Amino acid sequence: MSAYQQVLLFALAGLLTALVLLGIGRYVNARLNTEPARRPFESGEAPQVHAWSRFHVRFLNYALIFLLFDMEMVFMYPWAVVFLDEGWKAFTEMGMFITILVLGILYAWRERAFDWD
Amino acid sequence: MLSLAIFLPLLGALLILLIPASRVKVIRNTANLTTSLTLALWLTIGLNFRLDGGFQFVEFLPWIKSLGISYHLGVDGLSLALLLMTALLFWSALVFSWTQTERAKEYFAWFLFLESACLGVFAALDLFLFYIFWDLTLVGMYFIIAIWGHEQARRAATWFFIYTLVGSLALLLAIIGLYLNTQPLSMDMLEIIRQQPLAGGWLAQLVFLGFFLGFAIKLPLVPFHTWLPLAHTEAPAAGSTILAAVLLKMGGYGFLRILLPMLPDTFRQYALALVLLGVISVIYGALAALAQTHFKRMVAYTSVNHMGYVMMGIGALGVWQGSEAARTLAYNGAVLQMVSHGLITGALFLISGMLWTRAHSFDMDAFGGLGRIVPVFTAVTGLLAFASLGLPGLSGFVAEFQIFVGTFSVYPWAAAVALLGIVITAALFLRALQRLFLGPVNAQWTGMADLKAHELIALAPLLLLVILIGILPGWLIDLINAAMHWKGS
Amino acid sequence: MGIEAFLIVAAALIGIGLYGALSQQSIVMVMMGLELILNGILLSILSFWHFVAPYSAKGQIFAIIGLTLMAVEAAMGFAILIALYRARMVDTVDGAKDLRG
Amino acid sequence: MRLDLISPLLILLVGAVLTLLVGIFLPRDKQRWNAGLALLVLGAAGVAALTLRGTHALIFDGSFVVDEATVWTQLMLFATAAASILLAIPVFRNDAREGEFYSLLLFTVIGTVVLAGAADMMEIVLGVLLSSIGGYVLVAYRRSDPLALEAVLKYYLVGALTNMALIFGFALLYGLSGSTQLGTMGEQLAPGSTLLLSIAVVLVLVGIGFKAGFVPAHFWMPDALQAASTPVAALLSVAPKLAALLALAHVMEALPLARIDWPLVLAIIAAVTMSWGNLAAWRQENLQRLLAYSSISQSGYMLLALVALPDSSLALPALLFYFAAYLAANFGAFAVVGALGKPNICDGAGLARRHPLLALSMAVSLLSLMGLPPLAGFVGKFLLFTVAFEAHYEWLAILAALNSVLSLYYYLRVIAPMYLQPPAYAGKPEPWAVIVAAVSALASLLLGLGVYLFLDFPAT
Amino acid sequence: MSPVAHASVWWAAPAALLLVLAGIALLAMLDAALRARLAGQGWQSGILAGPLRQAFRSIFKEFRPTEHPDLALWLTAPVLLLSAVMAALVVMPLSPGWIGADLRVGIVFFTAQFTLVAAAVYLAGWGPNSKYPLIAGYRFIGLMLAYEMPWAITIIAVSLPAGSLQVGAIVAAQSHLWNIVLQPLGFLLYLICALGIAFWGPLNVVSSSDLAGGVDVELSGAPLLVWQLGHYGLLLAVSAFAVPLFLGGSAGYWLPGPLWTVLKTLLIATLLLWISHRLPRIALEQFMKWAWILLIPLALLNIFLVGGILLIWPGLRGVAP
Repeated sequence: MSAYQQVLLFALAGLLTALVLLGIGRYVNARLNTEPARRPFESGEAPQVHAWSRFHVRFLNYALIFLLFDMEMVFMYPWAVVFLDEGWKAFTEMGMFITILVLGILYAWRERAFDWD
Repeated sequence: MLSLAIFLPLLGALLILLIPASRVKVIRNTANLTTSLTLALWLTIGLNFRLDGGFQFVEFLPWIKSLGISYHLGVDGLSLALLLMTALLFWSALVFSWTQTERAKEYFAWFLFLESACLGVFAALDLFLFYIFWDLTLVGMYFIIAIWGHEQARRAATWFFIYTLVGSLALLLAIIGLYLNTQPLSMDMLEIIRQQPLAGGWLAQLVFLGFFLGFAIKLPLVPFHTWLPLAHTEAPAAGSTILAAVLLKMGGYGFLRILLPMLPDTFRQYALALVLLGVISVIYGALAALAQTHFKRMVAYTSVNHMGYVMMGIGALGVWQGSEAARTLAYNGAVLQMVSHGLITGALFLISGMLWTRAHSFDMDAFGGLGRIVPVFTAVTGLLAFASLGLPGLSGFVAEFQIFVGTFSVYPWAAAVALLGIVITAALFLRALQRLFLGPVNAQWTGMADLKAHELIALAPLLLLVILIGILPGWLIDLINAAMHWKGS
Repeated sequence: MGIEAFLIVAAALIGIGLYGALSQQSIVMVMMGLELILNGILLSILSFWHFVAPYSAKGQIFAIIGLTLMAVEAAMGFAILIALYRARMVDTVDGAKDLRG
Repeated sequence: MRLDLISPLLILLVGAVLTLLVGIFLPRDKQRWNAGLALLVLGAAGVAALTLRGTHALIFDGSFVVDEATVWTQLMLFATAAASILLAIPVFRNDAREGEFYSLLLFTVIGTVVLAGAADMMEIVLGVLLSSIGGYVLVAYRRSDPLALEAVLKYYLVGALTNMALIFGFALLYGLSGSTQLGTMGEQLAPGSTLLLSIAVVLVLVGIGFKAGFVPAHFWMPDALQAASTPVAALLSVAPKLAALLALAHVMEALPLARIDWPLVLAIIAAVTMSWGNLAAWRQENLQRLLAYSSISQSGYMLLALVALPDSSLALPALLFYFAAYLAANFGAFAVVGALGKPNICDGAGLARRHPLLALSMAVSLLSLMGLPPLAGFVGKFLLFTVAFEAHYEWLAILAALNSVLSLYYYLRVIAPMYLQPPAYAGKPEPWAVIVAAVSALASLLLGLGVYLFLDFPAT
Repeated sequence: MSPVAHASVWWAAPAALLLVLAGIALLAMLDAALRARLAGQGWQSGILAGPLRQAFRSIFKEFRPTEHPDLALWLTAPVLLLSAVMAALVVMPLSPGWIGADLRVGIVFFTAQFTLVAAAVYLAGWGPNSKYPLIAGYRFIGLMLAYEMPWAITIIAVSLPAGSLQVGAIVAAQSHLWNIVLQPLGFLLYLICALGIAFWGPLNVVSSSDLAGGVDVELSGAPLLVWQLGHYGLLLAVSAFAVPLFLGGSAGYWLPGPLWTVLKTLLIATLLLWISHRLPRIALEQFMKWAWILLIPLALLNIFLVGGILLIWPGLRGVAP
């Protein structure tokens, strides 16, 4: 059994538990399908537009910045592994990298990218 | 010396650019002074030219060493004859433009720019340099036609530029094709003639084709002539003059200076075709001129006719048959015809300009009986018409006669057919003279003024030379003969 | 498992992504298609690394760079989308067609 | 690790960050100092690049080349950036984001420098990415301009798709060879599978073609260049092109000729590109759009040098010289366009009367683009034709010549009204634009005459 | 490189599952107890049994779908959440050797599972085609974006002394100095971010009352039960993982290693639950903003502090210099 098969087993354990519970629930209960119960919360206010078509542009702002900084982590993982071997050189390199990124945060902050408009 | 003589007009142009546009008089005087000085300079060069010396006044400066490109100038008899004619024609054209006021500053500047370019073409001994000057003439001429031309000037100018650019680029490709086969790499004309890099093979054919296209469009030879009537008709008088007298000669000069000596074997293969095209040009040009009622367009078509003779002569020379004497005759005739055509047709276009300034019309049917109103004008036009149709005693005759004799020994039929061209030309000129000057007086023109002083001054040297060459051609033929390079050293 | 299995998955991802990128109207969906393509490419790079040249880490670095490319490009797409949406209230490719010729 | 070999890059990087910082903290009314700062940075980087002349090195694990060609290209890229900064000063004066513009421009230039020196696939991908990202933002710098936004959307979509093609092509090459370093890649290329190799090469060509603006990835160029502000359009029509073509040269040189006849592929692309660009330019009225198409066709000409790369030692110098000629001519033209304020052809009417210098600059620049002697463009084309002949691609040279004729037509459509028609333009051109125009035109002239200075350096 | 250690027995996963379920139950009781205590109620026997009773009741309640839901995706959400939690815990050692799989990229794997959590929450918001859950889903994405980064950077800082991403190595590197001593700031950041990542307490934007219950509002019956299992499971996971990262893993006197791990986990979990109940909820946007401009720079500062310290005093490294 390889390590990743073990990973798979763990995930399967969670999955099966959830499915079994759902299955029991389904088995012991008839599904309620009558009209009032199907109404979303706050019944009386039937949705005019399908909720999925909503465009939440505000969140994209964060998504955008996140994407960029997420990449910084991608580079940090390998860096962390070799950090002790490379010593100050690695420290400086990552320092430069991070400095530029922090400036990016600074810029975004000044541009009010984090304010909820 | 040569550099100065070539770039003096350019200096004049730059000087003019510094003068405020409102000072028309100063500008005009500066321009005329420049052309006069240039002419004087070239005359000095001519007087110091030794008839036995090959290329003289040579200037050589390495330019792009790794590519074998140099700044190489020099004159022999062939180029000197054309250079002198060029300097003279520009002088005349600017004297004629004495009264030019519309955008005078740019006008004179462009003309001087053009003069430098034209002089450079005839004096360059490096293909790269040659090509640079060659293309610069296009720019100058484009602006001259486009800005100061008649109604359809812009179309004519664009058409002229694009058409002749096709020729230029063919020329450029041919130059590159030829040049890449030199060993060591060289753009130097004399060096290439010595090396004879392309003795045969398909590339030689291609290169020949390129050169031919470039020169034939410029000359122009009949299937490639269609840019010419429009450009000549729409250009201002001085522009037409330069176009006909100088720019067309660049084509003939190219044949003699480059194509013939650099690719003699390939040239021989195609010589018959060239003669044929020459004959077709002669006949076609004459017939087309005959059909015109527009004076300027008529003169333009006679240019096609006259340059056809040149091509015929060069073709007969390049076929490399017949006696030495006959070849010399054909060669002399061709060059002489170029000079003579420059003088005669240049003058005729100036005349057309004078007609335009007086009547604002080129339609020959609208005139009549002008002989009684403007006698001097009539006399001058008559003289030029006779010179153009080849009347003995005038320069046209000497040139055409030599071409005929030279061609006859190789292709008698060609000479015979081309004679027909002379007949038609005679007919059309006589008819033109009759329409313009004879017949009942058209009352509309009774107030027309005769030639003014500056117009006479502009025309006088041209007329004198036409007569002089007609009577005493010897000195010019000697000069032309000093160029021995067509023999392919 | 041989390299073929990985490459087949990669090819499938690229194919689906290409279809998505070329067939969708919504810009977000187009970008998703592009991301799928890049995922396929990354998978192929990594399988090349593992099966062809495991002796050097270049394949891994290449993949990381590809990943970065994906992120930066997606961020750029979002930025353009936001700007476009704010200026025009449009979020489909066909909505933008003023520049012609 | 020799940091001095990438000192221009480091200077630029530090400078760009510094410019951003200053842009953040400088008060609004003093933000134009940033332009000066950016120019200083470029100057310093240029000096640093000059000291590298004559070196020949492959650094950072074989991923970055420093040789004559890259150093010259770097210098040209810096000149490009400096010229567009000069053009941008009046355009972005008092813009809400004036200070950052210059920083962004510097970042874009860094991308092109990386691309120009790339000797490794990853480096190329990075360079393409970095310069594109900057380019996108620069095109739509005025976020309220819907046209610019639309243009940037197209630019982005084409860019994203072609970047995928590029990285996929490189992935295939990596799979075939097991190396991302170009030189090693060529040596280790697995035998057989010519089809796969061809697909990879085509994909890479599409990817780099996006930056260089040749068919089939040229679609973004007319839109982006029309909608962008003039300095940005000028920058984008020059800098990425030079860098991408040099990168392409590096890639192609690494591919063994015995396996794939890449000069033929490039020749076909060159033929299509120049004809397409020239024909499409014929009917344009908007000057920036016209120049964009002209820029596309110029890419086609430049490819001639790449076609001749295996057969002619002159090919690389020819390419570099053409870069310089193109740079001067294009900036001359764009500067005039900028001075007129993003005009159509008709807006230039009669310019020769109002501003002879501007009209002359335009004429000189366009005629240089067309290849008229004695301007730099002519010498450039002469060299290109020569190397094409040397590589026995005569047909391509002939086609290029015919294309020059085609291009003359639409260049005349721009020049002629300036000289022939009554004046239409009554504004007062920005002095910076006039200076850039005049200097560029002068450069076009002097480069042509002083060509021997350039051809001195040994072919790399 | 050291070979990847892993439990090669088939019953490791079921055993872990049982342990996790027990832990979840424990946490639920703890939660109920704390809530009752802070609400001023006295100890009652019902409090501890409450969660169990509720769970039992949930299963016998019918599932009440909404109008036009994306049922498949909606029901995927709780399932995904629970299996992501389980998958994340595969790299969690009870004591050296007692680990599902000690992957070489252990901490990367662990943090990567939280992308699935984000997906699960978003699906839960998306599925019912209802306003409040959808908003809650979006909110969580925003929160996740803001908190995952400082969290991950903090975790990366933890791997610095070990020079490895392997959890086993990280634990081993703390044999003479726990990371909580070496990087207290990191520990603090970890806890704060963990609350956000597991959406508990003040950072619970997912099932918060200002959205009428958020994603929970439309869930009912067995799916709700699974969802809540997952939610507690998240808390368990982040608490448990703090142990190998900061608290020296199973290290401790007298008691056997696994027991130490359990005790430390419960300690952290109690701390987190206590914080959850004590701190008031603040507006989401404030949290996000401060995460960006305070937590991330702090996390970066932390990593450089740790790096600098390790370079200056090589003796503090977990591995031989």
